[in-house]
Order: sequence, then structure tokens, then C-alpha cells
Amino acid sequence: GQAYQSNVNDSTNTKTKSDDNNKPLRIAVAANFTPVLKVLLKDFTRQTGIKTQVISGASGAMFLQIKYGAPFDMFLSADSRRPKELEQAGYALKGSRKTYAIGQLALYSSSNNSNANSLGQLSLEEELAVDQLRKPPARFAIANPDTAPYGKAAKEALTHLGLWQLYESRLIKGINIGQTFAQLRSKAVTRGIVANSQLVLNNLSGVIIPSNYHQAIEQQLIIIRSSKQQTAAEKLSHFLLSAQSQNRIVSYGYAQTQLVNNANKKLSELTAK
Amino acid sequence: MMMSKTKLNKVPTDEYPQLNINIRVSYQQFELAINLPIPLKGITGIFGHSASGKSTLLRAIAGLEKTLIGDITLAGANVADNILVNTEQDHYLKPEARKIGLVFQNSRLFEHLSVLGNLEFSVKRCKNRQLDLNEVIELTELTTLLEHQVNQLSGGQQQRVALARAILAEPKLLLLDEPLSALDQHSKTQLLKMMLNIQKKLNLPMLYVSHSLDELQQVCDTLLVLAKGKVVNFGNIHQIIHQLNNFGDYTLIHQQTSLSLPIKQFNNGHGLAVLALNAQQDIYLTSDKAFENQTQLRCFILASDISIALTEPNNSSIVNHLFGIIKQISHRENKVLLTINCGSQEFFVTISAFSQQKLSLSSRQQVYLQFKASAVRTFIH
Amino acid sequence: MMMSKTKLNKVPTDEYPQLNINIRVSYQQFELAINLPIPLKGITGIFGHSASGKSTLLRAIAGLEKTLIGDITLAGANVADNILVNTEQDHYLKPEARKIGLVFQNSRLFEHLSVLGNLEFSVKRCKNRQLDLNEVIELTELTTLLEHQVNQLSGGQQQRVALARAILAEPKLLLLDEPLSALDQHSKTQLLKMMLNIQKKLNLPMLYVSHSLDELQQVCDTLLVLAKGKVVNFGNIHQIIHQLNNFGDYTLIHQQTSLSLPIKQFNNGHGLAVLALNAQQDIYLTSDKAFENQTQLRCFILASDISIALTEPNNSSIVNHLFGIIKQISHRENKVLLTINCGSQEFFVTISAFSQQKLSLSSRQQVYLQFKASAVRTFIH
Amino acid sequence: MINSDLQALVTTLEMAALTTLILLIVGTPLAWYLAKMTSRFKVIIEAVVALPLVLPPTVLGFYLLIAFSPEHLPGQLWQQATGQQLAFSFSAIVIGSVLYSLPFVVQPLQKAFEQLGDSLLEAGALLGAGPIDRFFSIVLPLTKASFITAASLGFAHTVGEFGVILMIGGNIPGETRVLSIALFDHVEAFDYARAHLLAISLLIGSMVLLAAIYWLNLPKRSNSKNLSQVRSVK
Amino acid sequence: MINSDLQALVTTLEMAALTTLILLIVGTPLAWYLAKMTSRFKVIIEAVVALPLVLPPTVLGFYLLIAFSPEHLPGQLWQQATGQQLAFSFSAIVIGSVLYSLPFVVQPLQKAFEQLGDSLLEAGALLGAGPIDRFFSIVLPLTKASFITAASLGFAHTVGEFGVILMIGGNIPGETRVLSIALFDHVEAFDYARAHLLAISLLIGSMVLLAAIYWLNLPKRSNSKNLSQVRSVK
Ligand SMILES: Nc1ncnc2c1ncn2[C@@H]1O[C@H](COP(=O)(O)OP(=O)(O)OP(=O)(O)O)[C@@H](O)[C@H]1O
Ligand SMILES: Nc1ncnc2c1ncn2[C@@H]1O[C@H](COP(=O)(O)OP(=O)(O)OP(=O)(O)O)[C@@H](O)[C@H]1O
Ligand SMILES: [Mg+2]
Ligand SMILES: [Mg+2]
Repeated sequence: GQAYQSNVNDSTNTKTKSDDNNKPLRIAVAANFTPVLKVLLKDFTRQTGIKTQVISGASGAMFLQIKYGAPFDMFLSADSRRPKELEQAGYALKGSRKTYAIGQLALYSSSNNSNANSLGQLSLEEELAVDQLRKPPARFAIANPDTAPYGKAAKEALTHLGLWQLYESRLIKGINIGQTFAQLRSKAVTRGIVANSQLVLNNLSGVIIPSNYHQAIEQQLIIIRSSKQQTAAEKLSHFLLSAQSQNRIVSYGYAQTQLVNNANKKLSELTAK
Repeated sequence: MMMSKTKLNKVPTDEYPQLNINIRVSYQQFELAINLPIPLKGITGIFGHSASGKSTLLRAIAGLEKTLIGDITLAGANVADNILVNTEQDHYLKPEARKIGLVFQNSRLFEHLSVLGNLEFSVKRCKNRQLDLNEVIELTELTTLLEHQVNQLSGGQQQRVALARAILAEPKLLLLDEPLSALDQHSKTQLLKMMLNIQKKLNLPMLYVSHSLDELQQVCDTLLVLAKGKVVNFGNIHQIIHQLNNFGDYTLIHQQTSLSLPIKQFNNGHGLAVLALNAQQDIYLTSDKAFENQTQLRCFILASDISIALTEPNNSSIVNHLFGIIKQISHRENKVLLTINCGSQEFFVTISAFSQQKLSLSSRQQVYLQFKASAVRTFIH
Repeated sequence: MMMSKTKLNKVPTDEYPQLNINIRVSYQQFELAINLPIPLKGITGIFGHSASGKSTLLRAIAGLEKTLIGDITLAGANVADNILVNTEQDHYLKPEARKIGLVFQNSRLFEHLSVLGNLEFSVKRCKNRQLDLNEVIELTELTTLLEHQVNQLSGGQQQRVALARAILAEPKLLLLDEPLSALDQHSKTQLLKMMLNIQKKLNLPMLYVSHSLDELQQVCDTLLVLAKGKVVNFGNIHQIIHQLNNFGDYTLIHQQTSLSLPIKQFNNGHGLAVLALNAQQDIYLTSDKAFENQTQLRCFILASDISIALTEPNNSSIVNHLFGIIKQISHRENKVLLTINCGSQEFFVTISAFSQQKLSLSSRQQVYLQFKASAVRTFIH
Repeated sequence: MINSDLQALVTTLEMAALTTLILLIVGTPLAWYLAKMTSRFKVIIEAVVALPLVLPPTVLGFYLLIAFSPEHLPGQLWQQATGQQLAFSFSAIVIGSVLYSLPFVVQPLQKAFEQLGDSLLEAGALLGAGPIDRFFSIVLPLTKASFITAASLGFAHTVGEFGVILMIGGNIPGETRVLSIALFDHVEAFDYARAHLLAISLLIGSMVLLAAIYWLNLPKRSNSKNLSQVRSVK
Repeated sequence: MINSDLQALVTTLEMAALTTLILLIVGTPLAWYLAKMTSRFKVIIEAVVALPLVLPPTVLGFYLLIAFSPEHLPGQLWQQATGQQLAFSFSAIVIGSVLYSLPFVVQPLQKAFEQLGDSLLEAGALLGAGPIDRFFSIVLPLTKASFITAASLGFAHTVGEFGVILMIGGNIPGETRVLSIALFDHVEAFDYARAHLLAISLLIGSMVLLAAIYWLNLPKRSNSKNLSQVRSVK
């Protein structure tokens, strides 16, 4: 991803001027969501006139950076754990934490005729996934289960199928889901579990792994408490959670979020009590 | 044997600057221990066997020997009293502040600069320049080499560049460590002449290390002889050479009579110059254009070049016949060294034991010394 | 003027190896052009002004000059015909395969090794060793320096290590580029003696570059004179020196008579050695222990050391009186050079124009040459 | 689109140039000191200088981030002195790069100074040249090749640096977003076409730059005696 | 837990040692060739050697991964020769590290060889030493310090390497999981205590190692003439 600004000159202004209104809304976003966000932001800027700047990166690094004073206004993480931690540590605007997307795993194979396996009925999908997974290749790529949410979910799915033992020694672990995808694209490893959105964005096809095999990959956002543009950030938060945006997000290979956000709300209400 | 200080006080210290050295430089197998005031008059020669400490002494004066203990001061008429180093007072003047030049035994040219660049290095850093760059270039015969890289030069060419570079810095004292060792006789002569000229022009004292006593005899007033890190002789060069004749190490020098005499006649019409030895007697030598502007000439006569006759010789091509009285006769192996007084001047003559037997010379005997005009040698002519 | 090949064929090529050189080395301002077969008999001297191309010639023979065009072959009795380089045939023998040693003008010692390490470097790479390491160490007086780092050595010490190192490699041909320039007279003499011994012991031919004709006269059979990159003289050293007397550059040499004579008597009982000049006449010189084992002696008499008498001189300490006939008289400025035949041997005598006037010598006149025993010089004694 | 890459290029060049400059200014005296130092502390200083090499850049970046944050002393001092936050600023990535690339500048220079020896410096001193003068008139020209190596290693390493800069810079366009991060982003964002394009431009650009630097350094030696003799002793 | 870090340590040391060895074996002749080469291609080769510096490691890793995959020639050749896949193997991270660290070994050696000059090599040749002999008996001892610099730069840089190894190694425990990756994982997994511990151990360990290396290199010079004169010309 790169900076999205309606006016490039603004970027130079950010260095010198401290006029908040002139500063674009700075959004730190997990790399896997960057392309989708960029598409959505075009509409957002058109509708609200709010200029934005996208900073794409690894959630882990951004998490640390926010803790040490990074000048971000908003953080779209690839997981829910880091936003939660930031919220608890007081770096997030109270109540700003929202699930903006739910990741979907897909089994990708760069070598075989995976084109035939177009997305179809759930049952068929399930069958295909299990079918393919039962024949483990020599090397299999997933994101690091210890640090990356998509990796953790992949591990859960494999465990769910009782295949974890079989796979554990064959794993190529990417630092995040982006690197896993790059490793697969290089064809050095031919099969692995990636984010479905990555496949959609690149016009590739794979087999979706049923979401009930693993805990939901909630991708949450927060608004940074020290931000001077909290209103604009809140507007964007609303925009992203709007039904229209959510539909577009889902069309990029993410799962439906409605349910989860409600559940989430309940959960936070409960914990608040 | 180190000279006592009293003896050295003969040289008037209020006229010339003086280098007072009282140092000790120690290495594993070698120690240089010098305690000596050196009057900086003209060129002072430093002479000694290989590894006697000549280079170490020069390096110490220049401020390059860091294991040095002791002190060196440069005191005198024209120079403000100047402590170069005093380890007791923890005083140490940096080499670059000493205004002392040194031509190293190995030339140490700057490889990244051309010949001209090396010379300009000095010129740029010289305040109150008195010498003309082009003149020095001409005198050192570097004109055609100016654009050369220094690593393309022959051994002799490198030495000439190093010498020119040191002179162009116009230091207060110039130290020369065998600066002409890679040069042929002709170039040596030319460069020694140049150095004498510059010495006078800038009134620049020099310390000159060489293995060639001939070279030193021609340009030095004072000679310092080193052996194993100690001063074994120091004083007027003629005296020292005569001392070496009697006591000195055979291997060190050719025995010789060393003279500085007034020129009586530049050319007697027969191509001979005439030097006044004393009121009665003259010495003849082949005349040379270079003598024209001089009133005094430095020359030496090898003891082996002089022969003895009992009667005044005739019918011989030998032009110099001096009457003298034998002062001393000393034998060494098959040779006999005679010390003969001609007036107040001592002459040294070696003859074979065979001749001595034949002539049966004895002390206080009157004899004639004979030597050819060409036996009166001047290194520079 | 280059010597014709026919003239050189006098030296029997079937007895000694021969170095055939036909090369051209070009630099911007200098060209070395040599076309010459050099018979490798004993030590061959190379003499010439600074920058005349001496070092370049040695480097070319050693295989270090890469701009060289032409060919060098090492041919002869003991050595299989051996093309060192032939640029036409694109043949080039690497320096390490040539078995040629070179003592560089600057010593080039290995800084990471001790003195002993430098010597052992050679010893390790020498097959069929004939020399004893300890003996060479003793002869070069390095015994106490073995553990020293080479950058702690004095200039003269460095040269001795370089010489010892080159000798210990026991090459087929040894090239020496002013190997003794930083040494005093005594060490020079000692080392020249050593080199002569080793030359004979190993039958190792040497090319010896020096600025000192005295040095060369004592050790060389053949002399090569270079000027501006060309050979101006080549042949028997005595002949060359006599040629230089007549035609040579004044600045190059002291005019002299150069001799190799049989020793008739090692000591005549009066401390004099007797050399046979011819059937009738002898030459006396101061005896020396070193003559004892020799049958032939190399010596020279400076033209300026000989004087002329019209009658046989008496009552003089001069022991040598030779009868001769003036062959030639040539004037130069205030000096006169006489060439005098004593039997078949030519002698060269310089006298002053004044003496010539006084004695009015003329060609074919009979005269007595007189010179002291000590005027018969041997550099090494 | 391309604009943002251009902007990153400008930031990169600014950062690398400034870093190299600082590295030379800081590294030269440090290297000189180490080369001439004989104390036993020398090895410790040498090891400290070499340390940035051993830590993975991201981890080094992590510790620098902590140090640069306003909560810790270095960051605090900076804020007091300049009134601005250090972390996530252009200054931060320059400081980070300087620390990270220091060994690449110090070590070649140190070795060059050590090999130089004292003989020519002694000669210079006796011609009246003081320490600074000697440095510029003798040391610098004689070790020019090593300075070029040091500067180009430092520059190139700074251009290629990624982990440290990403961590302490925060990838802020126009300020701390440099080319290496942009390139990484393209790969991460599956924008391979642009990634390839950028990588190839970067490769060609640096190759031209490096070749130019080395070429500048070449002719000086071409007519030296050594060179003409190379074949003989290879 | 600690076991896994120990395992990573072993892998790291194996990798770094092997890489350094290969770097010296490959880098020395390359550096020699570059030092003595006079052709105009020299600048191009020099630039190519320096290239790994300019590319961000992850990007370099990505391209290497493509090359190493069985679909492309290098990977194919490897597979044919060894019967094993290259990507994600120990061999892959060693090769990647060699490429990545090459400039750190080649450049100091090249400069050292250039500064050495020919005069001592000529002297060696005329004493009968052939090229190999000369290298070991003259060049190597005289440039020992630069070899130590080159080896320690190469070793340290390999230990600290992260991006390339992660991409082409795939973080496989006991095979390609090295210390720098383990350290990064701890940070990412919020396991700061272990991260700090590992980082500090790494720092201390490398510092001791580096200090030992530099110290080994120290005494050699201590009694040379140059050293005793240092003060005079500083
Ligand atoms: N740094 C040093 N370490 C140990 N010994 C040294 C050092 N420098 C000089 N020496 C020793 O000191 C002695 C005197 O050396 P110096 O160079 O002064 O001699 P020199 O009289 O100049 O001789 P030469 O005429 O051969 O140049 C020598 O024995 C030498 O080995
Ligand atoms: N690589 C080179 N490039 C250019 N000129 C050179 C080169 N090498 C030597 N020369 C020139 O060749 C000439 C002869 O040099 P050489 O070293 O052979 O002289 P030499 O007879 O040994 O003199 P010296 O007695 O002074 O050592 C000199 O004028 C020198 O400048
Ligand atoms: Mg000396
Ligand atoms: Mg020479």
C-alpha cells in the first residue's frame, strides 16, 4: 500500500504545519487489508471530504509503534488481540474498538488445477478441503501460529481436522500472512493456507476452509486516544462498519461480520460489568 | 670516550645557535646515550659504523623517537631558547612545531603526489620563503621529472626529490640521513655544492650523516663520531680525522691530512692553484673554476699519497715538496705511520715497513714530503 | 656505441653460460634498448649514471618488466637452453620459474617475518642446498639480529639481510642492485669478500650494479657501462676502465690503471707482496694475509697516484719504479694524461700541465714511473 | 501512484546522503582513534562498534524505538532540545541508520589507517604539517579508495536498510517512508508488477551509482608502476 | 521453551560458521581478482558484488526464493544434483547468507590487497615462491587483520540476518530457524522477557566473540617500530 492523499503537497505540509484540519487522517492498517481499505477510502473521501493517509505494515510492528508514540489516528489490525491490549493499556479511545472484517482462510495450491475448484457450496467445499488436506505435501506454508492471527487459525483448522501432528514438521512458517502468500507465489512451496482475500485480490482461486474449523479471525480497529482527529476517525469507523462497506469487504473475500460485532458488543458489555 | 663539556666551550655559543642534547633511547639490544652540546655552525658531520645509532640520533632530534628519556634544547643567538623535549618536565614539542627538516635514509616520498606535488607540499607550508622553487628544481636536476609519479623514479632520482623537498621547507635545522647514498660521484658533487650554497644563503645549520669521510671532510666544520650508541669523538673535523689517524679504527677511515688553507693564488699561470701552508711554504694543486670566488679551501691528502725523500727531489713530475721534521713514528703490521711537522701543521704519511727499513727514518729527522698536485684532494671541485 | 657481436665471441661460450639479451623497455620519457650477449663468467659489473636504466635492466632479466618487447635467453654449457622471455613467440617464463635472484635497491624485506624468518623463507624454497644457513648468517654479521623485526633494523642491517636472503635462495644467476650502498667501507669489504667466495663455491654468476667503480674493479671480470638506456661499453673490466680513461666522461671515473697480475711472492720479508708485471719488472704492494691463498691479484693504480721521474729516483720512500716509454700525451684543461707502455702493459698517469711544462715530456720518451706501495690499491684486502 | 514512489526515493536519497555524511564525520575520527590506539580497551570499543551487525534489524529497531520514545532519556533529551518528538521523525531514521551502518564505515577506514603506517606521516610532520593538515594532505588522498568503499558501503547499506527504519520511522510518507519500505509494501500488497519495477529500477540505479563511484576511483592508479607489473606476480 | 532457543542457537552458529567459511573461500579469490584487475569490467563486477547491500533483505529474499523454487533453473539444478529441494532448506539459508554477506567480505579484502602493492610479491617470486605459495606466505600474513575484519563482518552480519533467511528458510525448527528469527518471534508474541533475555545473551555473546577476535589480532603489532612512534604523529 501507499499513501492515499487527495493532494500530494499535503504530505510536505505535514512536516511543517501543525494545523490539524489540514493534516490527513493517518490510518495504520494491517498489510492484508490495505488494498481493500484503499478502494473504500476513495468513496469515503468523496463523501466526507476528509483526506486520508494509509500506512500499511505488520500489525505487530504497528502495535509497538503506537505504544511508543506513533502519530497514527487509527489502527486497523489484522487481529483482535493487539487492539484489545492497546485498549487495556489506554492507548485507544474508549469504545472505539470494532471488528471491521473477519478473515477467511483458504487452501491454496499453486501447482495443481485449482482453477476447477471454484467457490461453490459449503458442503462441497468442506469435502474438497478435507480431501486435499488429507494428502499432505512435503512442505506446507502457513503464517506463524504463535504470532500471526491467520497462522493461529490455520493451526486450529488443522487441529480440528486432526491433522496438526501430520503437518507440524512440514510447515513453512511465514512471519505474517503476507509473507506466506509471497512464499506460495514464488512456487518454492506449492501448498499452504492463506487469507481468502489475498486470493480474491489476485484473481486466484483456492478452497475456502470452513470458518467453523477455527475461531473467528476478527480484524479489529481502534481510534488512537492521542489523535487530534478523533471525529474524522469516528466518521471513518462508521463508514467502514456501514452495511454498504461491509458488503464490499465481504466481496473481497472476508466473512460476514454483523453477527460478530453484535456478539462483541455483548461481550464488552458483559466485561464492563 | 665522551668529550668533556669544557673542551666544547671553545666554540663561541653566543654566535651560533647550539643544540644541547642529553638523551637516552633504549631498545632491546641497543642503547643510544648522548650528552653533548652541538654548536650549530655550518654543516656538522655524523660518522660511524652501520647500526651505531646515527639514524636514531637524528630521529630523536626531530621528535620521532618516543622512547626517549632526557632533554634536547635548541639555544642560541638567533633562535629564542627552545626546549624541544624534556621528559622530566613532561615537555614535548611536536615534530611539526620544531622547524626541523629530515631527509630520511629511505626517501619517503608522497606516493599520491607527482614530483612537483612533493616539492609543492613543502613550499605551501613554508612561511617567509627565501628560496626559489625553480632554482632548487634546476639544481637538483628534476626539471624533466616534475610530472612523474614518484614510484616511477630511479633510486637516485628519488633521493634528489627527497632532498629538494626538505630544503624547500626551509627549516631552522636540517638533518640529513645519508641523503646521497644512491647517487653517482658526479651527482653527489653537484648536490653537495648546492647544499653548501643553501647552507650559507639561508644560514641553515645541518647535521649530515654519511659513511663517506671524503664527503664529510669537504662540507663539514665539525665531526661527530658515533660507535655503539655513544659519542667517541666530537670536534673540529681536521682534528678528529687526525685523531682517527693515530688511534682510530683502521676500518673506519683512510689515514689522511685534513686541511683548510687560504688560497694565495687562484691560478699560477700553469693551471695550478697555490695554497699558503705557512709563511715559507706553499701547496700546489690543480686549479678549478670553482676556486675563483673562494678565499679558503678545504682539502685533504691521503697519508698513502705522500712519500718521503731524504734529499730535495728533482727531475720529477711531483710539484709539492715540503720540508718537515718527523714528530712520531708508529708501526702497524707492515705499515708505518709518520707524523711530520711542517711548520705548525701536522702531516700524516704512511710508508711501507720496507721503505722505513731502507730509509731508516728516526724521530726529529728532517725529511722532504713529496706529493703530486693531484694528491691534494677536494671532494667538491 | 654498442659493441659488435663478433668482438664478444672471444669469450668462449661453450665454457660459460651466456645471457642473450635483445630487448626494449619503453616508458614515457625513457627507453631501455639492449642487444647484447653477456657471458656469465664470475661477476659482471653494471655501471652508469643515475637513471641510466640499471635497475630497469635487472628487473627485465628477472621478469618484472612487463612492458618489455624482445627476448632474453639463458644459454650455455651447464644450463639447458632456456628462453626466459620471447614476446614474438608469446613466451614468458614467470619470475619464480627463472631461478634468478635479485637484491633490490630498496631491501624489500618481509615485514611480517623476523630476520631469521626472512632468511628461512629462502632456505625453505631452495632445493639441493649447498650453503649453510649459519655460515651465511655469520658472514653477514646477523647473528645477534635474528629475532629482530625487520622494521627495527638500521639501513645497513636491512641491506645485509636482503643480501643474505638472496644468496640463501641459491639461484642460477644473482642480480645485485647496489646491495651495499648503505654500508660503511668495512662492511662493504667484508661482504664483497663473502660474495666472491660464494660466487666461486656455487659457481653462481652475478650481475652487480654499483656507483663505485672501485668496488666493481675488485670483483668483476666484465663491465657493462650504461648511459641513457643504451650500452656504451662492454667487455673486460680493465680494458673498459682504460677506455674510459681516454674517452670517458670525466665525471664517471677516476682515471686509473687496472691490473690482474700473478703473485710472485706473498711476502718478501719486508711486509711487501710482489706481483710480476713482466719478466723484468715487479710491482710491490703492502702485503695482506688475504693474499696468501691467491695466485692472482686484482689491483688498480690511480693515474693521479703515479708520478714521472726522468732519472731513476733514489733516497725516496717510493718503492715502485717502473721503466716505460710514453705512448701518448693528451691534454685536458690543466691536466695531462700520459699513456705509458711498460712492456706490454699500459699505464695511465695524470700530471699537472705545470709539471708537463717543467719536464717537457714528449711521445716515445723514456721515463720512470714511480708510485708508492700503498698506491697499488685493492678494494678488498 | 508513481508519485508516492518518487517521494520515497527523495526521502531515501536525503536520508542516505545525510547518513553517509554523518557516518564519515563521526566514523573517520573513530576509525583513526581505533587504528592508532594501543590500549586494551580498543577491543571493547571495536566490539561495540560492530554490535549493530549482530542484532536483527527489527530487534535493534525495537530497542531504538524504546530509547527514542519520549518516555526514555534519549527521546526526552531530544524533545527538550528540539521541541519535537524523536521517534517517527526523519531525524530518528537518520540516527538509526547511522548506528546501524557505523561498522561498515569504521572498519574499512580503520584497516586502511592501520595499513598506512607512520613513515609518510612522519615525513609530513617534519615538513611542517600539523595533524589536521596531515590528515587532509596525506592520509585522505592515500586512503581515498577506502573512503570510497566506506562511503559506498554505508550509503548502500542505508538505502537497503529496512527493519530499523520501519520500526523507528513508522513508514510515514514524505518523512520516514523510504524506498526499501515502499518496495516491501508492494510485495506485501501483492502488487508484484510495481515491486518488480521498483526493484529493477533500484538495482539499475544503484549499479550505475556504484559503478560510477568505483570508476571515479579507477584512473588514479592506471599509470602507476605497480599496475604495469601486475601480470608478473599474479 | 529454552530448548527451542538453544536449537536456534545451534542452527545459527552452524549457518554462520559455514557461511563465513564459504565466504572466505569464495571471497578471497574474487577480492584478489578485483584488486589486480585493470579491465573496465571491474567496476561492473564490483557493483554486482555490492548489490545485495542495496536491496531490502525481504525483497532480496523474495527473488532468491523464486530462483530457488523447483520451477526455476537454480532450484532445478540443485534438485537434480542433490535430490533435495533447495528452498526452505539449511543449504538455502547458507547460500542466501553467502550472497547477502559477500560484499562485507570481498570489499575489505580487496582494499587490503590493493594497498599491499607488488614489491614484496616480486621479492617472493624471485625467491622461488609460486602464486599459491606467495599467497599463503606473504599476502595472508600481511593482510591478516583485514581477513579478521572480513570474517567477523561476514559472521556477524550473517548472525544478524533476518529478512532473507526468514523468506527462503521458512522458520523450520532445527533446520532454518535461527536466533534472529526466534528473537523476532518473541517480540511479536509479546514475550518481551524472553526477547530481552535472548537479545542480551546475543549481545554479550557476540561482544565476547568480537572482542576475542580483535584481541587475537592485537599483540602482533605491539612491538613494531610504527607503534612506538604513534604518539609523535597523531
Ligand atoms: N624500533 C627499534 N626497535 C629495536 N631496535 C631498534 C629500533 N630502531 C633501531 N634499532 C636498533 O638500533 C640500532 C641503531 O640503529 P640506527 O638506525 O640508528 O643505525 P644507523 O647508525 O643509522 O645505521 P645505518 O648506517 O645502517 O643506517 C640498530 O642496532 C637497530 O637494530
Ligand atoms: N614505471 C616507470 N614509469 C616511467 N618511468 C620509469 C618507470 N620505471 C623507471 N622509469 C624511468 O626509467 C629511467 C631509468 O630508471 P632506473 O631505475 O632503471 O635507473 P637506474 O639506472 O637504476 O638509476 P639509479 O642509479 O638512480 O637507481 C628513469 O628515468 C626512470 O624515471
Ligand atoms: Mg641509518
Ligand atoms: Mg636503480
